Amino acid sequence: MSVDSVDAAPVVLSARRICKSFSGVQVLFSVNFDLRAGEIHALMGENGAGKSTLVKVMSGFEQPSSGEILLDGEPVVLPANGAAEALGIVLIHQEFNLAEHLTVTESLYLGREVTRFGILHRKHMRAETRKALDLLGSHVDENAIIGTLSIADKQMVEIAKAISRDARVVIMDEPTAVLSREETNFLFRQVRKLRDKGTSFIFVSHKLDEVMEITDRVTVLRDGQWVKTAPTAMLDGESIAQLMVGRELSSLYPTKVEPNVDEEIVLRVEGVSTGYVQDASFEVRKGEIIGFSGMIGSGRTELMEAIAGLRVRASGEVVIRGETVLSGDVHAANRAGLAYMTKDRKSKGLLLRSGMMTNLTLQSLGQHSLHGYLSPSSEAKALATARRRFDIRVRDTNIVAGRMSGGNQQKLLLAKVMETEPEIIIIDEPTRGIDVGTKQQIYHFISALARDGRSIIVVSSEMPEVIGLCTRVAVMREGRIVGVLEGEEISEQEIMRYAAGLKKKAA
Amino acid sequence: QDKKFTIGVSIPAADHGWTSGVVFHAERIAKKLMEEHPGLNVIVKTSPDAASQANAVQDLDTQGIDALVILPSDPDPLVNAIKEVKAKGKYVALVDRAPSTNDDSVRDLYVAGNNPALGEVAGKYIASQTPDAEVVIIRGLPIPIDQQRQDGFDKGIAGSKVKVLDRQYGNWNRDDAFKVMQDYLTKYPKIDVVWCQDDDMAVGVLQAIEQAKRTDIKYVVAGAGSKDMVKKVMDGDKMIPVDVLYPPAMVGTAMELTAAGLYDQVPVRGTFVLDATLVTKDNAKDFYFPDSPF
Amino acid sequence: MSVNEETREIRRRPWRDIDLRAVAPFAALILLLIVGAMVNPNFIGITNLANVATRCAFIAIIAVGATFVISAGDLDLSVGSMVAFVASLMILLMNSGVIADPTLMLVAAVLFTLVAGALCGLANGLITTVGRIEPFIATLGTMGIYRGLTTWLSQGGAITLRSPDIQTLYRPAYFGSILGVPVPIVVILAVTAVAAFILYRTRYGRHVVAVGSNSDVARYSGIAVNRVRTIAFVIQGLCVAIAVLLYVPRLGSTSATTGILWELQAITAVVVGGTALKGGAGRVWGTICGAFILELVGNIMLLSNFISEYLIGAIQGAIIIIAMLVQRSLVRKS
Amino acid sequence: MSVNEETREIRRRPWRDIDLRAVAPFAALILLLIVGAMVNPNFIGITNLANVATRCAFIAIIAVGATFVISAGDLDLSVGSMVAFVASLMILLMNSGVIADPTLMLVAAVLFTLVAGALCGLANGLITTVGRIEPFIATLGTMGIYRGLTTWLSQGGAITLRSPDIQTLYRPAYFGSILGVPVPIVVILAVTAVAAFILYRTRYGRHVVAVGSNSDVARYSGIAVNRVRTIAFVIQGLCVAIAVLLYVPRLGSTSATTGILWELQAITAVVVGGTALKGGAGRVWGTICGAFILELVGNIMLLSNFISEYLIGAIQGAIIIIAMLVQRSLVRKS
Ligand SMILES: Nc1ncnc2c1ncn2[C@@H]1O[C@H](COP(=O)(O)OP(=O)(O)OP(=O)(O)O)[C@@H](O)[C@H]1O
Ligand SMILES: Nc1ncnc2c1ncn2[C@@H]1O[C@H](COP(=O)(O)OP(=O)(O)OP(=O)(O)O)[C@@H](O)[C@H]1O
Ligand SMILES: [Mg+2]
Ligand SMILES: [Mg+2]
Repeated sequence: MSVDSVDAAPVVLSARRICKSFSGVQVLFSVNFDLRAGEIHALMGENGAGKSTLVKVMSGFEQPSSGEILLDGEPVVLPANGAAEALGIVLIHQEFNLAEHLTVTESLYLGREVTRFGILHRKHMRAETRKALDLLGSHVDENAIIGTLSIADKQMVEIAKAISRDARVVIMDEPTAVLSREETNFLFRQVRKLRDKGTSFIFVSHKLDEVMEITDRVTVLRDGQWVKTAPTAMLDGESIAQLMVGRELSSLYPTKVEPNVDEEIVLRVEGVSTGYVQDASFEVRKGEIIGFSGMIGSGRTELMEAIAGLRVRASGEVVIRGETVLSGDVHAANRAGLAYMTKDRKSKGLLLRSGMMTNLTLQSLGQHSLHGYLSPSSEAKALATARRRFDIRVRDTNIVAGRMSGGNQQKLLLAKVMETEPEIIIIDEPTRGIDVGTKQQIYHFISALARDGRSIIVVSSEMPEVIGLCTRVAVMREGRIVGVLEGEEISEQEIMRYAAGLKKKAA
Repeated sequence: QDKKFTIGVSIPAADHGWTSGVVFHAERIAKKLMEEHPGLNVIVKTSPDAASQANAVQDLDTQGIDALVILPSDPDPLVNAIKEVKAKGKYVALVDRAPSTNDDSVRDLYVAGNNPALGEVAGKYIASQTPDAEVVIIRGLPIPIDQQRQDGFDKGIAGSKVKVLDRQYGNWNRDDAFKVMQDYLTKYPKIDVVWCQDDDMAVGVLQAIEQAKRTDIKYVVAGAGSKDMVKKVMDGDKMIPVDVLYPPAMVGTAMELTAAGLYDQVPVRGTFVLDATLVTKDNAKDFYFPDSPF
Repeated sequence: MSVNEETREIRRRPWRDIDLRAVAPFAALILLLIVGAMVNPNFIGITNLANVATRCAFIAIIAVGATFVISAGDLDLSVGSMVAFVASLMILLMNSGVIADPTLMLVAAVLFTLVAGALCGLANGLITTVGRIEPFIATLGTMGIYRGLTTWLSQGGAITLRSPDIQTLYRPAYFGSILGVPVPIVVILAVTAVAAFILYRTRYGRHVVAVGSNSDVARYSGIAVNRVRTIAFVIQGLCVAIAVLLYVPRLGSTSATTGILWELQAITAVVVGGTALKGGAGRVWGTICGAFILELVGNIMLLSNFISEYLIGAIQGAIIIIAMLVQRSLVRKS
Repeated sequence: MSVNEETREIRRRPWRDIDLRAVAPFAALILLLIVGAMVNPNFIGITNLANVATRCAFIAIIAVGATFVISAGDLDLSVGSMVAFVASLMILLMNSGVIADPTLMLVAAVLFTLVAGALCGLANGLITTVGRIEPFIATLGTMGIYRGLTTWLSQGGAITLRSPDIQTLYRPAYFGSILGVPVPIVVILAVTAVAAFILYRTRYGRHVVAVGSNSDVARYSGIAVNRVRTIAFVIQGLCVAIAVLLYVPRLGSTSATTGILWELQAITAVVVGGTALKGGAGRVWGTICGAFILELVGNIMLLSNFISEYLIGAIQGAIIIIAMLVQRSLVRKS
């Protein structure tokens, strides 16, 4: 199976003929995987290909149905109680694995608290936590309660937790899905440093550029089967994409269509302030796709939630299609035709213990009911349509949302918001954790919506996405809109300059 | 008459008919005494259980009482609390329920309701009216006074051929008594007499019998002397031929004796045992108080 | 890949899972029926089972309401005292004689009771949601309030329905039967069917479950979380009112002790019926099964001849634990 | 980018939140003290306040244990009947006279009580964790069992400590004082201090909170979830035993009605003290503050002479709700 075995470092962790089924549904088919000492090994594949499942098996969070895991060539059994961690294998979960009530420090040290004479050495743990966070360039307070953090910050905590464990093998399942380029750079710096000291990494990601940039080898899975393992240098983005999807990808982004200058203004935001966001004003025209860029914690989410009525405004006005909506009134915003898609799908987006249908129609039950009485057949039809439209792939139609693969959850969430048929759609991180193939589909879908006369606000940490999709881009920094770029101005360097505060322009 | 005294009265909360009668009479006599003696202040406090009654006694003490009248919800656990008050030289009148050590170290006056007699009178009546009756019993709550009544009953029927089929707890509660009676009716094809020890429970018992349309039950003996049951006796109801008196008004008696002791300087001491009178059609009107809540 | 083929194969599995969990309380029920039959031959008689079913009506109907509240992630401890309070109000109204005609009076009293129950529920809901107080504390507070008001209304004693006309008119509401089925059983079934319809087939029912399983997700989905929770409390209040409508004709009187600890029994029925206390899932039919189980356990105890009356409570507790263990092992084996 | 500047600014935020939330119960307490002082001048006397503090000992100590159980995401409804059961066992042992020397007997009885409490807690823990039964049901079952066994031990009556020697010897454990401070208050403070230490300063305490917050995360972090939960129940049992050690010398006797509804009071104290019933956060000091608040409300009722006896329950309920609203508005304003 292995393509190259020349001058290879010894294999640390390997999976041998791993099969995995969930209540009778097989999701991994005799997969082999080798991780060498001091390498960064990318694991790629479409949504639902089985990447997360494979890394969970390799870190003891799931037990394989058959096959074995070898550590330094010796078979090991890894029960799901931290045994893998004791052996130096840590996993950064795609869906966070943090207890909401604990503080950052407590989370970092959970299960391996440092004590002195049986008493928690809190000062020491706090200091170490601070150090770990600083290394990643994260400003997260080490005393903050996890529940109060934004998901980007939670991701940073997960990463800090894993990296601070002096592990031999660090497995990262889409760690950068919610990080901006800046944070990603910090992370990569750390990863390289550790790799040079001999730590091995498995890196699961849908971001091809990142894979090309940092990994040494790539393994591709398709539909639960091993497809190819090759040195990254021998591949390029396109060939990886092709391996994953099994077909050639045409251009990722659709052609931009700029709305007419005299097109109706459907959303007017004037001087909106919340606790953190200050005096934000902008307008959106019918059929326009506008992007919002900025660093983690620049206040984009907070602003959008204030617009959508999910958060009370301290001041300012929001006019949706001519209708002024009150602060904190979700219904008014919804009725006026505005919908907001959260990026925090786990705690704000989906009912993890409910099935696809319940989730899909939750926001739009009115369409499936007569005088409040639900019509299951209408719901089923909607689900069938949505699954086709958003390519939601599950092997088990009755699966609860929490057990779907990350990308498919994201698609379900997008489908759920689209079910309400909004005129104005705010999408926070539209393609978080979505594979290239589907990404392309979603971009074309958004573009089609805009051509249809809908307006879309795309909040994204992925700059190429904003650049490729939007005709206007607003950049936020420390709670303010510091600049709005149009047409030719939209470029990575320009956005960075605003985001970092090197440049400022009145909106 | 301008001497200022404060009497503290601690009684159980109105958690069933009989105790509500106690509260009613305590309040009534308190008002009456305060009218009779302008300098007198009577504070009535109710408590749901022994532990909080111990607290209530302490709180009354804090308010500076000269005498304590107490009807303990459960006597033994309250002995210590009562002794604390007594040790400060306050006058203590104990009503109804006696602790295992019931002497001058605990109280000055004891107005006793006669729990064993309540059972015994009922037992004797049943033994005399229906000497070979098969009886089912509905008990109250598992506390000592209930046990005393049971023992009294057994003494009352001793030597007769009265047979006790079953005894179960009805918690002095109508709804529970209804259930227990329903199940008795299912369990025993023939029941002659029901002794349910308390008038509240008799309400449920009668409904259960009526619902089952059973005619084998000759009559029900309850106890306490609530106005509803006394009325039935007075009206000659076949199912309730008698009632055994256990008057909640005894707390008022104790309060009056206590006030008399404070004002007339007559040392009222010792034990007053009230009879467990059998209320029959003939004497029922003497025990009928239509405006009592009980 | 052949998605369809897979789909078909899979569809059966989770159904088995779900079914077993919903069926488990009924399995425990059957087990109890067998035990009961062994204990006393009278047990499986129609009369006895009808008696048990009839008298579990109060708890069952209240528990149906509690299923809503618990599914929405809340808790209502005030239901027992609410029964006492609403029943007292109802009897006082009927005793007041404001309407001379007994039938009209009864109709007015029934309507009044429903309104009173709904208002009590509304109060609970508003204190919990608008006041943002943990439902446990909020309803513990109103439990004290309703019970206290009842004690005050009754001056510690009983409140008894006086008019014999109304009494005769009203009696069949508990003691009567429709096509041979006692009225309370009919009412239980009707209430449960309506509740199941609301919970499983209406928009509101979906919202209840969504709010109970994750109120943030519900909020982000545009659901008026506080309204959904408040309405659940109102439904609970209505269920209490219906229970009162059956309770009053039974003994024709209430006192400050009416309904003591019924809240605990109602919650137990809900949990035994398979609804999790953490919210997010409601099983209405399981709930009435749970109420029936609780009543049966007491019934078996009383009908058995070999248990000391002192130990009944202990055995009852043990049986509940064993019944739950049986349920668990059933679900686990699936 | 000025990362540091931002950091400093943010860092203060969550701290302010936490503090106010922890302080809120104490604010409610102060409010009550003011109300009490207005109701009756005797109220703020040292004697009265010491009395109140002393007698809240039982509930406070039990509630400290409940804080562990609730933080770990469980619930224990059996504590009230556990008090009755363990106290009965203790008195029966002392009455049995197996050891002639009263001092030795007392020491043996104290040790025996602690062991008995721990075992009762262990039983609860094992049924809940190993049996995988909802703690609500599991402990409702054991509640019935402990209460039933007590009724059986007492044969429906009371169990009273007989030996006067032991009684005199033991009396100071409740009525005595150390450096002028009543023993029960010293015990409350000691128990709370130890509990706070365990919860906040030891690894086990961390694990309790982690398990209550998200048991999956805890399990994946190598924490033996079931063990942590079971130990929390054992701690609860030990706290009950300590409460019994104070209870027996005070009343010298128990019956089947001892400790009825204490579980509700203990849980209320915990919640009033700021611990959420959903688990994941424990506030031990808040808990004893909560217990003190509950006892104070009762005390104020008793000392105020203008409230009808019948309305006490209602006013008590209303005060609890108002106290919580005050807390809430305080936290929200922050
Ligand atoms: N606990 C589970 N129970 C049932 N099915 C599961 C479970 N976990 C994963 N699956 C299924 O296994 C398949 C593979 O999922 P996995 O999460 O490994 O995909 P992935 O490659 O990580 O996808 P993504 O890129 O979207 O994260 C999916 O069909 C998913 O629904
Ligand atoms: N300097 C600061 N002072 C106070 N709060 C801050 C500061 N920086 C960030 N925050 C907090 O961070 C949040 C901003 O995050 P928000 O999610 O709105 O930003 P974002 O641009 O969407 O970034 P992310 O990618 O993290 O979602 C606000 O809720 C705010 O409370
Ligand atoms: Mg994945
Ligand atoms: Mg954001």
